[in-house]
Amino acid sequence: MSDQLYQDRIVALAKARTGAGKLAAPTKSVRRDNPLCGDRVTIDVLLDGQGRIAEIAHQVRGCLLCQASASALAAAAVGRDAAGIAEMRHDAERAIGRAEGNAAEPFSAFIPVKAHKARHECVLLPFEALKDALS
Amino acid sequence: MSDQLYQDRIVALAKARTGAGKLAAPTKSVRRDNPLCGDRVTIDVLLDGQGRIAEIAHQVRGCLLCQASASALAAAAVGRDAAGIAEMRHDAERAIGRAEGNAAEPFSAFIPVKAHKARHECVLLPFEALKDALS
Amino acid sequence: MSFDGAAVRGQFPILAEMIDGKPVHYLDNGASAQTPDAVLDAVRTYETTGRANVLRGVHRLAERATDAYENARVDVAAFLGVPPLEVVFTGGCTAAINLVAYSYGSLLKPGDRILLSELEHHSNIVPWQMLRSRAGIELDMIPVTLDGRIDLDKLPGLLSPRTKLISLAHVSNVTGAMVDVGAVVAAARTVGARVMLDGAQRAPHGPIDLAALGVDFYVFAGHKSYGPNGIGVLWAKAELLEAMPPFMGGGSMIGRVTLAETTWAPPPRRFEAGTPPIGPAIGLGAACKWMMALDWTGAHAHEMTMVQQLMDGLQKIDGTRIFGPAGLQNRYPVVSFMLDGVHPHDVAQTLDSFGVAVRAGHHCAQPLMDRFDLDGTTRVSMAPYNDRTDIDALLTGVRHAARTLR
Amino acid sequence: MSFDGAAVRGQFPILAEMIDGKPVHYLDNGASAQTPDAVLDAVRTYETTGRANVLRGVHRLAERATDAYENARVDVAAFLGVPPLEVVFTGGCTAAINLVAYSYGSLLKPGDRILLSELEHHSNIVPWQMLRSRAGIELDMIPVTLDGRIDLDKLPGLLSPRTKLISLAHVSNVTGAMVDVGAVVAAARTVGARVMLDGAQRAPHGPIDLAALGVDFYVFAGHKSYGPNGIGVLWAKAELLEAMPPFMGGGSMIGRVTLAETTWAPPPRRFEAGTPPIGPAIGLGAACKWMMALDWTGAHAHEMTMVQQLMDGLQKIDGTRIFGPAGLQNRYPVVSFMLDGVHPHDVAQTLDSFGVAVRAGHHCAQPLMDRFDLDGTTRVSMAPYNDRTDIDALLTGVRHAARTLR
Ligand SMILES: Cc1ncc(COP(=O)(O)O)c(C=O)c1O
Ligand SMILES: Cc1ncc(COP(=O)(O)O)c(C=O)c1O
Repeated sequence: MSDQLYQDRIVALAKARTGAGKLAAPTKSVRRDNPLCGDRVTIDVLLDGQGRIAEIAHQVRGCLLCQASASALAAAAVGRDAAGIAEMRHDAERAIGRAEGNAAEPFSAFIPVKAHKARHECVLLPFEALKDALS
Repeated sequence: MSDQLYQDRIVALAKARTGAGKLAAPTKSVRRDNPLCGDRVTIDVLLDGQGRIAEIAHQVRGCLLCQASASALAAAAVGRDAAGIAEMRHDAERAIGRAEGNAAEPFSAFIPVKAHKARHECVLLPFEALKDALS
Repeated sequence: MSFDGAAVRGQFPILAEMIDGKPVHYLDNGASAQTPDAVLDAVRTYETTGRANVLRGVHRLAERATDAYENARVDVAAFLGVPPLEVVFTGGCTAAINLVAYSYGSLLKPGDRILLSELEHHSNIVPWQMLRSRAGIELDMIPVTLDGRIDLDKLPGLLSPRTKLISLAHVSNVTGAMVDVGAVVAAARTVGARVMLDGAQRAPHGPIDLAALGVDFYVFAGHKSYGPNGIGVLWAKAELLEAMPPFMGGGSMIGRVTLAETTWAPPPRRFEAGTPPIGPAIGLGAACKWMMALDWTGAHAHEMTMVQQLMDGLQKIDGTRIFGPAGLQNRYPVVSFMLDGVHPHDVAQTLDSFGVAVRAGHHCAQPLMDRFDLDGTTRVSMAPYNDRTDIDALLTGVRHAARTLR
Repeated sequence: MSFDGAAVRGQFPILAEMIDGKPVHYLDNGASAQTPDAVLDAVRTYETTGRANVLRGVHRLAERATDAYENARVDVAAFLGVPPLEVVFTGGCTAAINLVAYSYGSLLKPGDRILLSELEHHSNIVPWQMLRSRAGIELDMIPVTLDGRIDLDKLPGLLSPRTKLISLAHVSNVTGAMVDVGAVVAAARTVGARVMLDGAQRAPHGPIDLAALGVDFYVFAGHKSYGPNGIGVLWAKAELLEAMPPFMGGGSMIGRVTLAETTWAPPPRRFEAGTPPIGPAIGLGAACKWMMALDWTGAHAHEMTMVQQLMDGLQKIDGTRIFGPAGLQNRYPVVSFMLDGVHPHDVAQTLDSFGVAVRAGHHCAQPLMDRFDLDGTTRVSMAPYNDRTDIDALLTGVRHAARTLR
């Protein structure tokens, strides 16, 4: 057994379910599917006048990595605009080895995913949905 | 060099060109192609009242084996009906190993073709055309 | 012949490999099976002692290649119990279904109907949807029972005089259920419909007697049946092949080509445009021969013992549900399950860390997943070379996932 | 890098084999080339250490297989000088052309025109004839010069605003002539037509810079380029692939499948329905890498020296005629000839008895044979592993045929 992937921090992020649910009156709600694995993420956002995220919620029908990523995203997204979210995504990409440099918190939790290319999209799917919601 | 295939008898049959040419007023003229190799045979026959071959001629655009076979056929066909030609074909098939038994003259000349499956059709093509001409 | 699991296993070099320092418990056979020495050797012999193009050459290598290729057709035909000239080599199982959808499909008229089931693999759905767009045919779908079988009780009500073809998975790649072919053929006869079976998941479990089954088309994949990739088989009755126009155009499938028009070669060449997958076909021929030499009574009993062991083991783990037949009748060793609170991908990934290879997800059967509102399943698919240690390793991994991931 | 013919030869195990007690002088490379250890090893490594289905699995073998498959795409892309995502794996060169004829062809309107040439291989004629029957497009044919080149002087007169596609052999499989791609692309631009090259006979002779050529589609075959059977390549510009509907339906090429409708995956997956030819693709990737490591300046010079030796030798035999360019410019080492009074099949069969493998016949180019009223030709097609002893053996055999068969 070399159970490298599901380390405590990822499992904890997923179980925290930060931001899980729906918003009552979202500015935008976007669903994104990963056709290969079937994961589905819906992200609701409420934006302020400057295009910054005031509230965020997500519904994930997907794996633990996708849930953990959505949780991490929700925990760190409030107050950010599209550029700020792009920066966060960059951190997630660093964690999984798709970009150079060190990943900041909380995305460093995803470093164990680096070795599992087939799972990279699971981490990135919530970001895809949020990007659509902000554009 | 193991030049088994082109033995003197086959070459002689081909060069004899027995029956090469056209009939002035054939009862039937049939062309047959082998699409794989491009060989083409046209057989003209003049039939008597009993469906027996009175005269026969062939034009072959094809290889030496096909020419030799057409020559052999023409040399032995006169006086035969469809059943008689089927018997001759059986001899040719015996020679190339497609049927059991010993091939009669002149078709025993084709025994060296037995080992060359890709060339069997070359020997049989004139028979195909003649069969059509008699049906 | 008697079945000796260890001896079978010894013929598959990959099963002796260490993957990251561990032997592999390969239980993803439904996706791709492993390949025995007999197949590897047959392909290598072709590549190193007889490689050439087929059909058109007079030199010795071309003769050897042509013989080997046509002998492979004979071996596949023997495996299916049909005449060799009814066997068409294609690029895969999906390519074979597309061939039928394009070629046989072009003979259908707008308003004609094709009957599928809700448990079909995408490869037996999408080609027909594309035909629907091209040609205005209609699709009907036989529902699936709660235990993952095609619900043949619903079949009569779905048949119409316009139903021209019923195309069904012989064995489901999700639930392992085998369809009752006799019932399908009998129902089809009442309206004159043709029957096609997608044998992708059946062929890896031994010879098939197509004459006895009474179907019209059969397809299967080389790589799932211990052969190479890049090869599949379409079988159809001679009279059907005879009536069908070509699918792809190119070398070898023609009679005579002129700029104005072209005539077609007789089947099977008509459907094998261009240089065929010679090496892969030779490998598949060897795989069929290999399968024919196995004691399938013993192998099947062995497979079903593993299925039972797996189902028993899963039932002891809290929150597991099996999607598929509960019993061992009319099923093959493909078992799907869910572990409540843990996503199938996380189950499969955890299993990988125990050296166990399974598949998780929708298994290219999204309509089935939608129908039962499933996020996917974890699928265990077995072959004769698997044994109880593979199932034990799997159960250990599932228990670990149940303990740590929820 | 410098070219060492003997070293190259040593990498091809079949060339060391005795065929009926004799080494083989393999000069039928245009039909199928031989395959080096590098390719055999790459496929065997996949089959014995990383065999699994691609794209859909999370276990290690599936990751290995997916990596190997996608790396093969990268290697093929490097060989063609294009981005990997523009490379589509198909079942063969013929399958690649059919993909374009079905998919891109479905975007054409009745009355649109496609321009081919009289020297095309059947695989670049018949798919378009079939499209003509399906969709009412028209075909035009560029004539061929007496020395076996596409007569580009006639090109402008054959173009019309309705010409949507010009599809030509990059190198003729009968005469070895290379088309002037620059002239074709320039002419195509005047009417906004797309250009497709059939690279089946060009790809075996080294890397290609497609960006520099400025064409829109390119296809070639694995087995003629030292790779396995059952694999071919379609390259097309991303924007074209993006605009094209799928050809075959099945697993992996979909976005989401519901019973009502289905969405498509982005290219290249959209065009790779079902399990792709994984092993063959990996082999072709290795073949492309192998080709990229060769000194092609040296190899091409070596090939052209053999062409010259062959042409000189044939000219000394009474009654031989070469069909194709007399010089060495803009040609590749494919040489067709006729021996007056001896049918090409008899020449080839005689050569076989001297251990020399060549092809004879129409070479799947019946319209070209009809145009010049030929019964066929004897074709000598060379690869870098051939050498002067192969040509000498061939010339000895031709002299024997000339002496004994007429
Ligand atoms: C010029 C040309 N185009 C297309 C093809 C077809 O290739 P394949 O038969 O490998 O599909 C060939 C080879 O036969 C060829 O020489
Ligand atoms: C039931 C079924 N049908 C069709 C297919 C398609 O086979 P392939 O992907 O080999 O073309 C598969 C396998 O993926 C399958 O399981």
